[in-house]
Amino acid sequence: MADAREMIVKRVAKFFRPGDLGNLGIGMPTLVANYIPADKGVMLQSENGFIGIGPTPKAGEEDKDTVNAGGMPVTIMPGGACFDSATSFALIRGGHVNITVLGALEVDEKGNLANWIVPGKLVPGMGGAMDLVVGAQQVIIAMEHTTKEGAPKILRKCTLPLTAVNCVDWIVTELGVMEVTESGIVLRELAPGVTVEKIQSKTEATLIIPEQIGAM
Amino acid sequence: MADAREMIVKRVAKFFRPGDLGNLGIGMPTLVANYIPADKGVMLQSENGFIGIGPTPKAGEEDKDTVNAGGMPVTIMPGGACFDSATSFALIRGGHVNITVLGALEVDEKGNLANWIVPGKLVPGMGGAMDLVVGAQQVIIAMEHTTKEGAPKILRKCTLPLTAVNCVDWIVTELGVMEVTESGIVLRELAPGVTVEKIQSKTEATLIIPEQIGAM
Amino acid sequence: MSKIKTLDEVAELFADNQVIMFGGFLAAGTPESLVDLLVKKGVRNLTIIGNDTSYVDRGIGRLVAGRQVKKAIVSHVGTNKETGRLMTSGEMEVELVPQGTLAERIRAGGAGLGGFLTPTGVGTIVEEGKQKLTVNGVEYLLELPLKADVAIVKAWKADKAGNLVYRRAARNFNPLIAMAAKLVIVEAEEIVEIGQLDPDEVMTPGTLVDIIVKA
Amino acid sequence: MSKIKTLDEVAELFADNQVIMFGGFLAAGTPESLVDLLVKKGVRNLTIIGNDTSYVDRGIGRLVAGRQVKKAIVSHVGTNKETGRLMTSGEMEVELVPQGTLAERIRAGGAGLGGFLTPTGVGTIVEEGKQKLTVNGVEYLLELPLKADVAIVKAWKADKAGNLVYRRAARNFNPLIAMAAKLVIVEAEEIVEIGQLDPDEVMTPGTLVDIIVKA
Repeated sequence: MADAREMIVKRVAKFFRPGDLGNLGIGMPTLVANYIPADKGVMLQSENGFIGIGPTPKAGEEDKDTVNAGGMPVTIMPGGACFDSATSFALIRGGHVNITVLGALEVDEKGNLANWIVPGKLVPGMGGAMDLVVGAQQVIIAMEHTTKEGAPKILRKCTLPLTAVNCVDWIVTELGVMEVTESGIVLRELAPGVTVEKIQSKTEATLIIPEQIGAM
Repeated sequence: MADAREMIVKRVAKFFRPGDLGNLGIGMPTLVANYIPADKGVMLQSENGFIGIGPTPKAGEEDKDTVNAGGMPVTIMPGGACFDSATSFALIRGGHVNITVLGALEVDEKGNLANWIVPGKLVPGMGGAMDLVVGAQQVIIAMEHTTKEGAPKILRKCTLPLTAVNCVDWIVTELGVMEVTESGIVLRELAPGVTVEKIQSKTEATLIIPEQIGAM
Repeated sequence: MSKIKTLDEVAELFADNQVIMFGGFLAAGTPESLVDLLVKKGVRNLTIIGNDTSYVDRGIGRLVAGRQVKKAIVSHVGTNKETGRLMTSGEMEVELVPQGTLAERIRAGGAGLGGFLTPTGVGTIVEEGKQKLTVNGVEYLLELPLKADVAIVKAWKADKAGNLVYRRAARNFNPLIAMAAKLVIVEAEEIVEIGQLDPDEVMTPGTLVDIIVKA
Repeated sequence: MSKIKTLDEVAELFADNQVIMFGGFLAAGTPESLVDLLVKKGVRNLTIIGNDTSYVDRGIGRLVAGRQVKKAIVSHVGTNKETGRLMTSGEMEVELVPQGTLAERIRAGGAGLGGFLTPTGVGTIVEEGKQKLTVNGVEYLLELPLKADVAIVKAWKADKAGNLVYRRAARNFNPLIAMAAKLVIVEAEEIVEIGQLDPDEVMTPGTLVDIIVKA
């Protein structure tokens, strides 16, 4: 599973272009930062109030005021900038974030996303997720292809309460890379050793299979 | 006339209490600052972007970036603070300005104010006036009691396009001090040598005359 | 009249049933001495408004754990298991608001706006009970302003006039709540003389601040 | 790829019919070299959005005097007699907007909001053609966001990543327009290396800025 996650985050990292401002969700998306070359000119936003997330500080060098949106100590890169929460979400909602990477409980073929609540079981609150998926120019879902029990998470129609409608642009899993289009979910890349039949068998939505499928 | 203006602005200055944030309009209202004692703890806002308007700088010591809302060089007092225009008007609209002092073309007995346009003749734009009179906790009109031609400016009903409805709290002229209440305009103070009959004769609205009238 | 007060003087100002806005994101930027005071005084039936309910033993989370909160208006409660428990048992009301909407609602409260239109939450359960407006073909939710009786603010530096400077990610909701409450109480790490802060570095003008205590 | 360009390179980016937001309040905080460029290039039929039309011979007012402007969305035109003349003769359209509403409309454009409710202008000619909403018994106007093709921004300091610091009353509309335009061009008095600005003193994050020229 560690390999699956590594494959996912490495692939997601390739979406970033020089000059992009990115926002990485808590959990697996955070790991994407490790695979974006430092010299690529990508800046990362921490929605609690700054741009320019840098590496984790050494033990003993943590600064109580410099933490990420998960509350973990980080550093701020040279060229970073701090701001208040209204400005942070003005940046997000206003389309100034180029890419956001988030996990998902469910995604469907309309690009609907559910990733913040399982009624009666898990009610952590939506935090900044609803604003991020509405505001960011590109929304990339980074997740394992199925639940731990093997049930599909890419559905014809989400069953859980939504985070937003029609917001997802790309889905990256350990099986492949999928683009959400107006016609449905198009399979763009397959992971090594994965066939179209295999990825479809683990996906409830019917994947659109183009003539050319790349290697992930 | 210089004496009239001096009497008006001196009286207006007495409305300010320690800790107040004030905003003075361009023209006669600006002169009010000269009569607020420096040690009174009153701060003045310049709506182009700071709190803490200080005295005019000496010739040669002007700073191109430190100007008031009329574009004139000023200074910023110790304890002042700068901000952008959205924040400046968040302060104004949000009720964080205690007193605003403005001139008027017309005021009426409902507290309606007209002070920004004479259609076809004078169309300078409302600038910050509409926000100021809606947002400030107290709106004080400082003006000469009549037009240069002697026509009343305190009317039963404004004839010019309004700046805002029901916004004026006090009117200070060279003849007296009037409070705008739900019942109408109450005469609170008379200038030296001015009688009730005289001020009423120069006022279209019917003044409410209380038992006690103070000396201005 | 000095704005600098002792914690004992400030304790007098807190009361049951108050609506309190607090600065902080998880525990960064929350005035811990003022929370100590609220815990110690034991005021109850509070409505708290801020980003999250932090942790059981840190920041505003301590008020939740101590059952002092009647209602929380926040964007996230996942780090405080007591919030989840009290919410599920019905002992505490929780209004979950998207973080950007929450920040903007507080800003609107402080800025005298009657509300704003946001695309966030359209098509989700967040839209329940809210007016929807379509502008230029796009659907928006009308979200309403939030205001409070008291704001408890954490600053890095304050001058004696109340001008505030925040540091790094500890800024978060602090400048917003300082505009939106009747009474603004600041806990500052450092208090400096008037004139020691450059007007351009001030993040909250002193006229908004009523009281300053030393952290 | 460096954000620092020459005025010649920037000249290529201006074109007839553009919607241009400009920083400045009267003439303080307007990028005069960029206005020079617009005058020199002679682009026409512009829509300009900013606080005021300044003076005939200073700031954005020079574009008005040169008949380069089709429409101005501003709060004040009283200091530029050409604006009044062209407005009266019908040669230029002027939309007068209360200053706080103008600032908030630009902010809304940059912040992805669909509009906001303000009490300013209720009961005046400003409300003509606008939707009115009553919230909690109070009447508000629904005001809509403003966006632009280009923002011309004046900064005091810029680092090479585009992070900006403004000075005193020259800040005004500059940080707002830097959020609300597709292309953000900054004229800076001083350009410093990355790392020379403290993250807490930055007033506009560099990711918003496309191009920097030296004043």
